[in-house]
Amino acid sequence: MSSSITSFTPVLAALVSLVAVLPIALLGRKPNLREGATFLAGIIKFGLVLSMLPTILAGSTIEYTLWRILPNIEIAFRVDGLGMLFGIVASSLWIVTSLYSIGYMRGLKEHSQTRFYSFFAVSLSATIGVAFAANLFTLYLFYEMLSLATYPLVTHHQDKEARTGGRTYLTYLLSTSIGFVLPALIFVYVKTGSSLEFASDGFLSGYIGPSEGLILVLLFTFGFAKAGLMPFHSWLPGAMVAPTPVSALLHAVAVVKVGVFCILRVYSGVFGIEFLKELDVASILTWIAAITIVTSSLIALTQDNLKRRLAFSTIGQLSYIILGMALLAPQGATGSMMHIAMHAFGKITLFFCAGAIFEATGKKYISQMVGIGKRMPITMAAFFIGSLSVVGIPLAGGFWSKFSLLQGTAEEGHYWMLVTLLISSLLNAAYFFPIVFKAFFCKPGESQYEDKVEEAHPAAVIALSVTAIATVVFFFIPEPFYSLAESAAAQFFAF
Amino acid sequence: MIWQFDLIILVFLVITAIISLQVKDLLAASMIFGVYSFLMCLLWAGMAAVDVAFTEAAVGAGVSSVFLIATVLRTSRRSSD
Amino acid sequence: MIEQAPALILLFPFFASIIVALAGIRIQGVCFPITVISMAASVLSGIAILGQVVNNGAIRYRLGGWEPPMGIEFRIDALGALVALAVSVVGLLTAIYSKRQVPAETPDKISQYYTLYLLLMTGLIGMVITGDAFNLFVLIEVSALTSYALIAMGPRRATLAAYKYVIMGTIGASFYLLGVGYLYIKTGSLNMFDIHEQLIARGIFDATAVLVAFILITVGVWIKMAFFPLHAWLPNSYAYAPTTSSAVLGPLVTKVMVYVMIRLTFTVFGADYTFGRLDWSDIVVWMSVAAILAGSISALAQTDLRKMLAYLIIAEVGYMVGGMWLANDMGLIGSIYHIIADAFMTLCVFLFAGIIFTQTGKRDLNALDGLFTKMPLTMVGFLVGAFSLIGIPPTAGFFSKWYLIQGGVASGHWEYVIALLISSLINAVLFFRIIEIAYFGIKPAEGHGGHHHEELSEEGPTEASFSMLLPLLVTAAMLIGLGLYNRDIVAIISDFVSQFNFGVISR
Amino acid sequence: MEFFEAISAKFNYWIYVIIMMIGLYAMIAKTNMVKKLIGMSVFQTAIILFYVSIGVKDGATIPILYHDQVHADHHHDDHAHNGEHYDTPHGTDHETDEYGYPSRHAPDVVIDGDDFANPLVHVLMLTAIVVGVSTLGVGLAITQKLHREFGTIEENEIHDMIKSGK
Amino acid sequence: MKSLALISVVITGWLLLSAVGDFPDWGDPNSPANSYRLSQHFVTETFHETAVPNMVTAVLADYRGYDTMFETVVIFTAGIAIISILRRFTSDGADAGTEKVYEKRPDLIVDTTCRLMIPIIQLFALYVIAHGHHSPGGGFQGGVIFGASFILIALSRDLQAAHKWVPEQRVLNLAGIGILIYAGFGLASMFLGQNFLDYAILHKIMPASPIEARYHSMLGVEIGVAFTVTAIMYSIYSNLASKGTMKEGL
Repeated sequence: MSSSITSFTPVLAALVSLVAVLPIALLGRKPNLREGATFLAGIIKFGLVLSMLPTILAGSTIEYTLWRILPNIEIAFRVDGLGMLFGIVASSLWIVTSLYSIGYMRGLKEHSQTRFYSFFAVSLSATIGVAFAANLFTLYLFYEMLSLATYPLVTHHQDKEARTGGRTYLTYLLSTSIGFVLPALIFVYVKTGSSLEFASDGFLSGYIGPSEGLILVLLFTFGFAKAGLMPFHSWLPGAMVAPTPVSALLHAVAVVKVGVFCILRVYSGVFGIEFLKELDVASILTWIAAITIVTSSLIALTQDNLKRRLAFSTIGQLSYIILGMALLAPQGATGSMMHIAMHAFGKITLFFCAGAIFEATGKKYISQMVGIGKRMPITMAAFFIGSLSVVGIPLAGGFWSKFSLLQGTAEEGHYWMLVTLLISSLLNAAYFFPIVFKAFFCKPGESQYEDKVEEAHPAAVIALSVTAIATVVFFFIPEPFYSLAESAAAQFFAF
Repeated sequence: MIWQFDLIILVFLVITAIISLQVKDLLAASMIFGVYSFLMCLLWAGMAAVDVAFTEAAVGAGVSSVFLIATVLRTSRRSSD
Repeated sequence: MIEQAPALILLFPFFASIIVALAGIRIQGVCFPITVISMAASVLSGIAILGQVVNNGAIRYRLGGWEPPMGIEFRIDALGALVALAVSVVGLLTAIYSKRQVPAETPDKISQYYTLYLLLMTGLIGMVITGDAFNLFVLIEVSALTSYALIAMGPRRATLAAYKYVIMGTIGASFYLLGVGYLYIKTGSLNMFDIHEQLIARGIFDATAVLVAFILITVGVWIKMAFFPLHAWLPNSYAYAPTTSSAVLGPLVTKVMVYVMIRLTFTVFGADYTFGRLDWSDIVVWMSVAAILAGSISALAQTDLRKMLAYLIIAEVGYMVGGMWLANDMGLIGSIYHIIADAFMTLCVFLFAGIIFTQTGKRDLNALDGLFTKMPLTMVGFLVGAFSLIGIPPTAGFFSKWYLIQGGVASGHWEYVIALLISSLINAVLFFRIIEIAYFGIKPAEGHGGHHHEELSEEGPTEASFSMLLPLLVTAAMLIGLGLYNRDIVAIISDFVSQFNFGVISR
Repeated sequence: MEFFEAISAKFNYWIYVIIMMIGLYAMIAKTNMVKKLIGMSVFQTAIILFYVSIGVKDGATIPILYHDQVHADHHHDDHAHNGEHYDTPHGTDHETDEYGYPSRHAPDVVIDGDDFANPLVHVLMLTAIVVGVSTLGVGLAITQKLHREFGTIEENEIHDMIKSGK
Repeated sequence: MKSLALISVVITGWLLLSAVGDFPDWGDPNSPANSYRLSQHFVTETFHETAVPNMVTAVLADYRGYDTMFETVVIFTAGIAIISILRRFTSDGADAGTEKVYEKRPDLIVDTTCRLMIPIIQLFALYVIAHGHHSPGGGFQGGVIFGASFILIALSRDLQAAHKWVPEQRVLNLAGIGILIYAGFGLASMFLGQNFLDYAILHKIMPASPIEARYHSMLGVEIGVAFTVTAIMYSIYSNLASKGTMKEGL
């Protein structure tokens, strides 16, 4: 077992943005200072996370116990490969997103931006808290915190549509977390009497029988509805009423990835791969994931609203991750963990582009975007790169994650899954490339855009180009993520 | 103490209780309730509970009836049941 | 003076009530300060008692110097000390809260109001600390009479509700009295602990009379605590009473009756009898499930804020009864912890309802239109209370649910667990409906990003006065504190619970 | 006849139940508020009857010591009438408490426990009677207030008024 | 409603009756209630421990004095409760026509009889209060009778006439003072270092032995009770009789 270091850093990393809420709220009247506070917090956060990276790469973990809240249950933090990977993705993307959201919010002159930035910071704290949670209880704590903190962001516009979206959002997330996760959590606690501390090979085996185990797996898998597994997926398209930065960071990266992250954590840390193999749940889970993948991709094809199409694509991509883990094979696990990062960068680029288009032209629908590429070349180029990454075509980071996923299916001999992945990749291509094609190559007549349309607010453009470039960069040097994922996977399968 | 007397008083108690709850005129009901209380205090005196009997005579048969009558005269005398 | 604390916690409000009754009529200004000071003193002695109990075990205080069972005694153990302290703290907070409310709602009866208020406190605290079964009845009547009056001082519908309450409450108290009589005729004793010893010594656990006594006492107490089929008196009483009255009755009366149920069940009859011989826990837990669901669902149907909260109380009573009857230590710990947690949760939301009613003059949920920007502090306090009722960490409500569900899982009563989860989901719906109205206003701002509530924020209600805000915020803070430090409280509770080894009960 | 004896041994327990049920029925079923309250009083007096019946002893008298008994062999007769100071007979060696006062008053008086009815239940019932009359008074006051506000003391009529929104 | 009542009555009745067979015979001296040391102690030891021949008084005012204090509090509560529910200090036109002069001409016979009766009644009430240690009676009974005498005044003449004797303010003071007397004894014993209501210690401030201190303190307590009961009984009546206006009696 790897050595563990006690340090306060993870707590700081989680709490810094929570603390940042204070200045953000106080500086509400002076936008520049307010955004400055946001940036500062983001950079500090990212710095703290990075500062822990070498230790993790060296194969050891960082731990800190904050508070013993219940008899033998603590609020504790532990950083390991998986958490680190997710932490880096979330915290780095927060900075970019704040940049973007400055452009977006100011470009659209949104109301009550202070509230927006405050809750944004809170949700980031919750995200990092989930990433660094050392036991199931802490995980649940921050998971709930995230659900509540994102609600005001989803209902930001306060119009009828936004409220409906917000209600759906809360209904799905709270009912699943309180209805499924909490009882499962307490059941585990009662059965094991342990401190719910994540162990690299699980702590559940030996305490419960196969039937209970199966039920628990399903409870956890569907309970973390942020992962968007069907049939608990429809909150995500509903949540697209949120301002685009929210959709971009939270509903392409933070929130949804928190969902899959929790599922990976529970599989590896609570059940343990070994026990899952005993329970023989691989087939069930993979099939659930596969169905979700195909269905969502098909639905995505039919969507004309760009953000909704992206949302459904996200649902599919999330199921890639779960599928990769459900293979219970090192390669698959590595792939799925890498996919967390790679898909994040790709998808956030796409969302940025969608937002930029909306900001510049006020258009939401794909059918209205014919010929827009001539007017907003940078945006659409970035869009193209992003879609490359999501589809998994070389020259974009997404290729590597998808590649290792395919490897995993092949090794484990799940050929149906292999086929599924390929089909869905085709579908992805089918619902992304027409947009780009229409945007650039259209007959002179049918372009809907005359000269006055310009690129979006520079801040937004910079942000989306940064992520696009990052996507390309990760194709050539996937090293940090790959090694992190591999070390994490090595821990899971260290038996 | 002689249980025959007790039995007779108890029977009367039951009768007065039923009447005071059945009669439509609330004033009459209050009066009969006073009778009920008084029988009750007789019974208790017979059971060697003189203090209780004394109190019941003063409170139950006396003051409670006055309260009831005051209320009846201040509100309405007829009762639908 | 410290050894007199058990009497003082009761005597401070008691003497204060008399003084208020005598002096308050002439100088109405003295009522409020006397009330607050006496309640504060009572809180202090409550803390002293708790300290004594935690350090050196249960306190026995002989009134009149007669040794039990001849005389009446206070027997205060960990459970009693905790609940007594909670009661006095709630009393103090509500007293502070009443500063503006009472002159506003009952202008010509201020001194009477405070007299009754303090007598209610006396009765409730006395119920918690007394060790004598008949004395408990007397104190139940003291608190009952005061509650009738406090409710009947309200508008006409409150008066009608108070009449219902008089009838139901008398039936309940009389049943309890009968039950005590049945115990007395079999054991010849009135002291709770002595009754238990007599039951064992005479070996009459199988007697029909004892069984009937148990049923009578339980049903009587259930009526007083508005357990589901017997709850008819509660909703209107608490919904239409003056706001201060409902703010003190809602949190305390039902909870103290739950305490009485636990006290009688475990001290007088004993866990072995209740869960071993009778083994009705399945039935009662099912009843509590019905109570939880009925309370939550009828709360869902209300548009009147305080009525909704009143129905939530019924659901919460279901929690506690069910938790106690789960017949395992976790369930008992959960329901005892929930007594304290729920007292403060309910206080929080009722204070909020009172503030809203005073500031806006409306009863229904529309009164909350866009209040977040107008009364931010109030809404923050309310948010904590709401989260606690929903059961969101780290508020106290989450941890009481945690222990209760733990008990339900351990005893295999899944129906109870599911009912708890459903009711917390229903609470979530209820309170997020309120939050949405309060945050965004009733009518959705059409179009993209309406500046809806900024515009409203000029006119309309303003933040409540300090004397009303302070209790609300303190309560909210206490909810979080209770949550974070629940381990210590549960440690105290376990002192009480550990004396019944549920493991060996033959079920 | 022994059946009748068996009944007569417990008959007033039977009858108290009957009376109590009459009261309970009235409390629930009657719609007139004063009737309900009368039923309540009947109900409570029935409970008191039950308690008093517990304390009865065959061949026992009222729980008050009468003179000759108090002063069976007590020197100062006159002191008993007006409750002046009792001091112990001089010259007798009765045990005393820490203040040097006699720890038992008139130790020569011997009282047999079975000669007197059980005083405890009487005490309890004094309290119960007072509680009963207090509850009755409050109930009547509420009834008058309702009559002032609704003009009737029939519960069902009041409910109709509220339904019809008056 | 009726059917519901019937069902509950039948169930409760059956429940209660089912236990009757389990009771000891009526009047059985050896029943647990009568033979247990509690009641035995009260019968045999009361006189020795408190010097009060009337066991009921002794148990009421001393052994279970805490109960009795709250019994008095119950009465007091009822009085305050009724005032707070019913009393109307502002005379709105709720009961119109009562704005006239209330001094109605008293009926000669009734008036004379009451004039004769009332002093006797009050004298008897005082006797009952004071002699409660030796004969049936005590604070409650005496207080109720005393209150009844005022009620009789109000009935025979008019509420106003009675008010001349006992105005509302004075009534309430009396009630409060009564409880203060009772609790004062308890508090005094507390200040002297004993528990609440432990009268024995009062011998330090009384020219009496501890036992006699109990005896005399009980007398004082009974007087306190009598104050409260007298006042509250009259107050309840005057509120109920005038529907809270305190103007015209019955």
